[in-house]
Amino acid sequence: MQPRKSGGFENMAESASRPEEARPAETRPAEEPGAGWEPVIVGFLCNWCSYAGADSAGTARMVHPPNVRVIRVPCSGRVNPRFILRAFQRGADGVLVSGCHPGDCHYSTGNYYARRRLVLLKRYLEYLGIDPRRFRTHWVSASEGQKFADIVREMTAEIKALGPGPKAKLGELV
Amino acid sequence: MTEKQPLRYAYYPGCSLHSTAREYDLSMKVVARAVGVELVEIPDWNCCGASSAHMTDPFLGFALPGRVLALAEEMGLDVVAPCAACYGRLAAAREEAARHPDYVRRLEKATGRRLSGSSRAWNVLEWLCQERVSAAVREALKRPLQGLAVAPYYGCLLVRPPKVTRFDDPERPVTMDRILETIGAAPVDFAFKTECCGASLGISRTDLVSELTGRILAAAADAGAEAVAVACPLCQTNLDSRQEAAGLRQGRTFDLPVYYITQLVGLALGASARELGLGRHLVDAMSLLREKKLA
Amino acid sequence: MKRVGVFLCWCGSNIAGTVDVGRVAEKVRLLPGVVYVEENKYTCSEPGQASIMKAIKEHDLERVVVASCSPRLHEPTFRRTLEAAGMNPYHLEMANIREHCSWVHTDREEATAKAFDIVRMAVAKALRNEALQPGRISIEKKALVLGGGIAGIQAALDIADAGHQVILVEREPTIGGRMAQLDKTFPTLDCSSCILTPKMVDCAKHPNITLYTYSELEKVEGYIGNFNVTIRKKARGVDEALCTGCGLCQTKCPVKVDSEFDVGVGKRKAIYTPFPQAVPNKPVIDKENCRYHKTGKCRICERVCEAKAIRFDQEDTIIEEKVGAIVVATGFDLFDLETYGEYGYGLYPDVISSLQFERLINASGPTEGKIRRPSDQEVPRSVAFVLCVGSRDDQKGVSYCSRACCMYSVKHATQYREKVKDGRAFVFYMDIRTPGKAYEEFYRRSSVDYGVEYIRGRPSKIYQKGKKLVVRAEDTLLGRPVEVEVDMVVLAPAMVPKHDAAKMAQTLGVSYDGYGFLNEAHPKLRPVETNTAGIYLAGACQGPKDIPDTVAQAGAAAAKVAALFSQDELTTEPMVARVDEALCSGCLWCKPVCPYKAIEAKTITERVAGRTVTREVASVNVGLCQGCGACTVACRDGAMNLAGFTNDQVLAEVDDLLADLRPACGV
Amino acid sequence: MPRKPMLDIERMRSAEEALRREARRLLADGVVSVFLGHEEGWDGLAVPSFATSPEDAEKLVWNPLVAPHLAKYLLDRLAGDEKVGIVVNGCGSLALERILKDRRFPRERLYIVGIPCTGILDPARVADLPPERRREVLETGRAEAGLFLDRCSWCDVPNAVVSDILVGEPVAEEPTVHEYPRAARLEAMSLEERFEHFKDLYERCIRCFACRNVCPACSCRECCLDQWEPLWLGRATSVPEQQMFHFIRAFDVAGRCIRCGECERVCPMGLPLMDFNDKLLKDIAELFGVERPHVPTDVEPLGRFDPQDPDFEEGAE
Repeated sequence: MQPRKSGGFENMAESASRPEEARPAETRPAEEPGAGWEPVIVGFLCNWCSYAGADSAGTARMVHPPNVRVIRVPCSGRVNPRFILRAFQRGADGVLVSGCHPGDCHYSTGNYYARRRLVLLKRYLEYLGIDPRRFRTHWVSASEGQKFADIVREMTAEIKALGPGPKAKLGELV
Repeated sequence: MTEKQPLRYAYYPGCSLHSTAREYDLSMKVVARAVGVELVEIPDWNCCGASSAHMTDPFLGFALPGRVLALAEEMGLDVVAPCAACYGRLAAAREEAARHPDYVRRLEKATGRRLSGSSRAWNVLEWLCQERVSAAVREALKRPLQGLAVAPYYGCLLVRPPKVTRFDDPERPVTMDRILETIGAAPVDFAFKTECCGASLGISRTDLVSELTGRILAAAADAGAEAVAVACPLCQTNLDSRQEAAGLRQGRTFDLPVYYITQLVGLALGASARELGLGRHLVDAMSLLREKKLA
Repeated sequence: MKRVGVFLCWCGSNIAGTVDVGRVAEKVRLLPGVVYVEENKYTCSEPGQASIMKAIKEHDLERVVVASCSPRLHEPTFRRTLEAAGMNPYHLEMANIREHCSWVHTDREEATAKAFDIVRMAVAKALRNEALQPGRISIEKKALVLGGGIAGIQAALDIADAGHQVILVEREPTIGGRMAQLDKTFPTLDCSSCILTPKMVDCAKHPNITLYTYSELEKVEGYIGNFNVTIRKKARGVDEALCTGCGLCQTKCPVKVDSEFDVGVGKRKAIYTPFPQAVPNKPVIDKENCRYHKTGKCRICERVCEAKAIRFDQEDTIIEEKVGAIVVATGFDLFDLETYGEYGYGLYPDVISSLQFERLINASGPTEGKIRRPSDQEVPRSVAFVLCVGSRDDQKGVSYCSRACCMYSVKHATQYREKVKDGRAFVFYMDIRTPGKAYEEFYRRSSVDYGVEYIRGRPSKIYQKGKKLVVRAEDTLLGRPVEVEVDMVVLAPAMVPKHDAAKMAQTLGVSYDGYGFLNEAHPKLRPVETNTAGIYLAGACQGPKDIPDTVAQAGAAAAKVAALFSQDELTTEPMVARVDEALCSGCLWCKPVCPYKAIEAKTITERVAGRTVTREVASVNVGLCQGCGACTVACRDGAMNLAGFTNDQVLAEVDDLLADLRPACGV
Repeated sequence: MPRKPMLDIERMRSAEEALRREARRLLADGVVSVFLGHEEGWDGLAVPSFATSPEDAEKLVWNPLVAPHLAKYLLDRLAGDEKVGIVVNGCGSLALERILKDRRFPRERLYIVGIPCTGILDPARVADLPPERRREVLETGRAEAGLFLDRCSWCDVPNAVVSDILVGEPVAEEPTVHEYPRAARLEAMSLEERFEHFKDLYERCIRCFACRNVCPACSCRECCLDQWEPLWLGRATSVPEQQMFHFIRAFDVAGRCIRCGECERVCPMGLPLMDFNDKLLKDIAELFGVERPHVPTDVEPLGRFDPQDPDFEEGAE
């Protein structure tokens, strides 16, 4: 496993073509995974239930780990399996897809199609050698802030134990 | 699925057919021979576990019949289990194997035998109703049981639980009625076809058993039956041996011979009373037949 | 690259208390495309919004990112701000750094790092968003009501009274539905037909209502405001314009068959009106049983008809109508009682259903209201009423409670005791549920004043013993088995969806639950709407209901239709799917996954190498599309895209978030 | 169990005769303007042939090596409105059905000649035989099971599922319990072993696109793999991009793959590409109760749902 580079912000800043401003004072030395390494989890949340569920967690101040980065989609049915593999390919350590409970879809049936695709995908990623614990799919309703917070907590802990995601093993893109 | 031909079945007599239900065993073999079916007794078969095993330990309750099924799989044959309790346990084991892969692994570890689900259990009624068997019965029919009014009594285990047996309607079964029609007898529809006969209380609460058997016999007699047909050794023993006690409780006298369905089929196929063990009954099984000129 | 302005909100201390907004601003400034960054104490406040407008002008901003609270809260607010500044409102992206960040994290470093990531994803998305325009669609101010039971009648009358045209379609030869079969209604014991038939007549006479009975919906196309519906008006065999409804044909017809209206306990003729108060009071010829249709001989009805209205060769007619809204009021069916072999329905003639009992006690029913049991026409000296046959039974029936059976069985037991003074009425129940105005009182009265005997327990078996029926159950209050001998048993079947409810739902493009009941858009807040805009629900097609609830819902559906018709035009959401026709291969695998049937094939013509070629591509009806995006995933070559959530945008969010790997706290 | 594949040289010879007769008639009568079949190519291989005159029909062959499916060549004939003739056996008809159900060619522009089939050899495996043995196999038809195409081992469609005319006696169809040994073998490995297995595959792939080009389920006007905006697939042949390549290829045909294995047969690197598809076929069968996932249907398995489908919450997985 390769240790992850830190100070990535620095790299990004260099590409932003304003090098003179691009040196944050607090760059850190490279760290070994496990020592302060924090997983990045990409969360695709449907607008009507799960995104709102994450909002409810916020409104109720249910503290949870800061590792999930949310991408809002209208419906879990909008989540193309390619997006999920893309996230892993680009370095996500985990991916979460969450939508309305079956039967509650804002678009009536979108999550049923999503469920077929995601159940298949979940098995397939495992088949390709990606640890199934890195890809989680859940139903979270707008009122289930607690459930959302619990999922994030659980998933973060689990992935922390697993270490960096598939990119570490697959290598760089170019 | 591989077609099994000629018609061969693994035969699982269970304990009853080697003891109290000898005549069931005899008549079963007579019928099989007459319709050209080969019954191969499963070598080294063991107890099905009914009903004490599954009350004690769910795995044991699965493993005993599971081993029997595994033996049948090794023979590459489906199993005919004439005893309703044996049949129920075998069917349940196959169902459980599908739901609990860990049971299958444990069974394999304990017995060294694999269970894949390729063999299934047939009860006698299903077995007799198959296209090929019932056609053979029709063809070999020598002595239609004309004028014999028989109440088909299914008991509790053959049709229940429906999710496991997947056989006939659990409340209003008709398979035995059809078989009786095939052999020329007159099936009598009555409301107590699947009532409990009380067999499991046969030792502890004989008073209740007499009450329960009495209701069944009364319903059959009131519906015009002259005899009862069964496909379960426990039902037979109960209904046959308790008619006097049941009569006392109901305030009437019963005189209903209780035949195994295979005895009636055998009779219709021309077998002798002796071959069918008709002399082994407690309620005289012969007078009625003689009266009807059937034996 | 587009010029992006980023507005970071402190939300007082709500955000700034946990996130170092200043540091986020510093980093955001370095992102590609970002030309302006500003912090505000409250971006949503008037000065905050004014500041956005000012910055748009001064810095020539082309895209705006507001990093503040959830877009579910203030996206509409800031879209209006952009619009006010002369910018397309869909050039806005929001970064939710409050609900998803400052409110749920405690570590300032971590929260700041995450906030930056959230903003940078929003910037990546904003760089790729496009100007979108909402559409406008016209509204045809005419409603279609499906089903002429009490729900459909009430909805039709209410819409018509609001001044709009209504088409009422009923499958049976008459309107009236289930309520017409009932004798009295609980808890007031009003005569059912006395309160229903006037409404039926009103329907027929209302200048705004067009009635199509003996007709079925064939096809629905289009969308809210603009549905094209096709209705099949089945051949009645009778010219409705000429028929006077004298009824002579029915008297003379030689064929007698079981009456559907009397649920098998009475007879009707082959030419018939289901009941004397039918609306319209014009008979139909039942071709399956009509002697002329079967043998080619008879024609008695034709001979006796003075109006010369009989038309044996009449054919179905197809009617096409354009409507702006649809109210579905197709009602329910009853559970198949033969599923319970142990109850002997269908085997013992004196085991009947509640609806059959309803016909037996109805003064205009086959026994003229005298309770006689079917086997020997004797008056039963004792009757058992069995509740929950099918309801609340996971094993054999349905899991839900059918809501009306307790009350109508209480009513039946009471009515029986009224008519047979020395008779005994037993009710076998699991629970008696009386959640309605004056319901509990009615139930109490049945027991105290009418002596109805209640036994708590679901029967396990019913069997015949001589001329009696024996009901066996466990009395769960006494904890003891009971056997009750009665003369007749009445089973209360579960209310289940119409047998063809699923097909109807598919025709309409509305969703239905696992049972087949049509789904409301929201169980609490949108109980009469469906997920398909412009289609509303009334009555038991949505779930079991009694009459008061049905009428209330029908009124509500009518009010929704009236509110829709109060506008001349509708604006549509612009964040919908669209097709890149050059890319589209026309496979149309997007079509089956669309919940709104918004995708159709369209033929296009193009010039290829000097030749004119026609081919099919997918096309999205923006009036129907709700923007779920399911089609985009079914589309392999990316020809189908979703405005506001394009493939490009989502990929950019992923890519930019993970563009470089760093510890989350490494800002 | 499925019927064992076998060669019936006599049957094939008479089918070949009938095929030529039929093609000649169709071309001579002007029913079709071109007839898609096979002709003998280099070293005895059967290669696609496009007969445009009655004389051309004489070149057509039907022999143990007619492995290539022809349906995808229809895409070259999309322009115009003339009719096209095509010959298919059972599996070939599945490829054709795929193109038809994907609405990539109009049925009414086709004249389909179906040939019942008892098995086709894998040309590569035959090529590896010593010359005498090879001649013997092709002349007598005595071929061991290992020489046949993989798809023959589970074939349950010996007769064309779609055709206008069937030449030769139909072959008895036998129900098959479908098994997926390729996926099962990999499933039995550990996560790491599987990862390494596929990583090795990614590393050896030269991304020539032969697998995509031959696939009857890959028929888009413009493949997403070729698009620049959005850039679904980076152009570098790095391991993560190769993974994306094969993932997109396999998952895009999930529910539509006809299990023909042509991708694998044409792979110049000899990669076990059906390892990708076998799993999806298996899971679609298992998860959604699709008994014959390789047979094209009017609505593909991922284009429909059942409210009772397996769920990922509450213990389905």
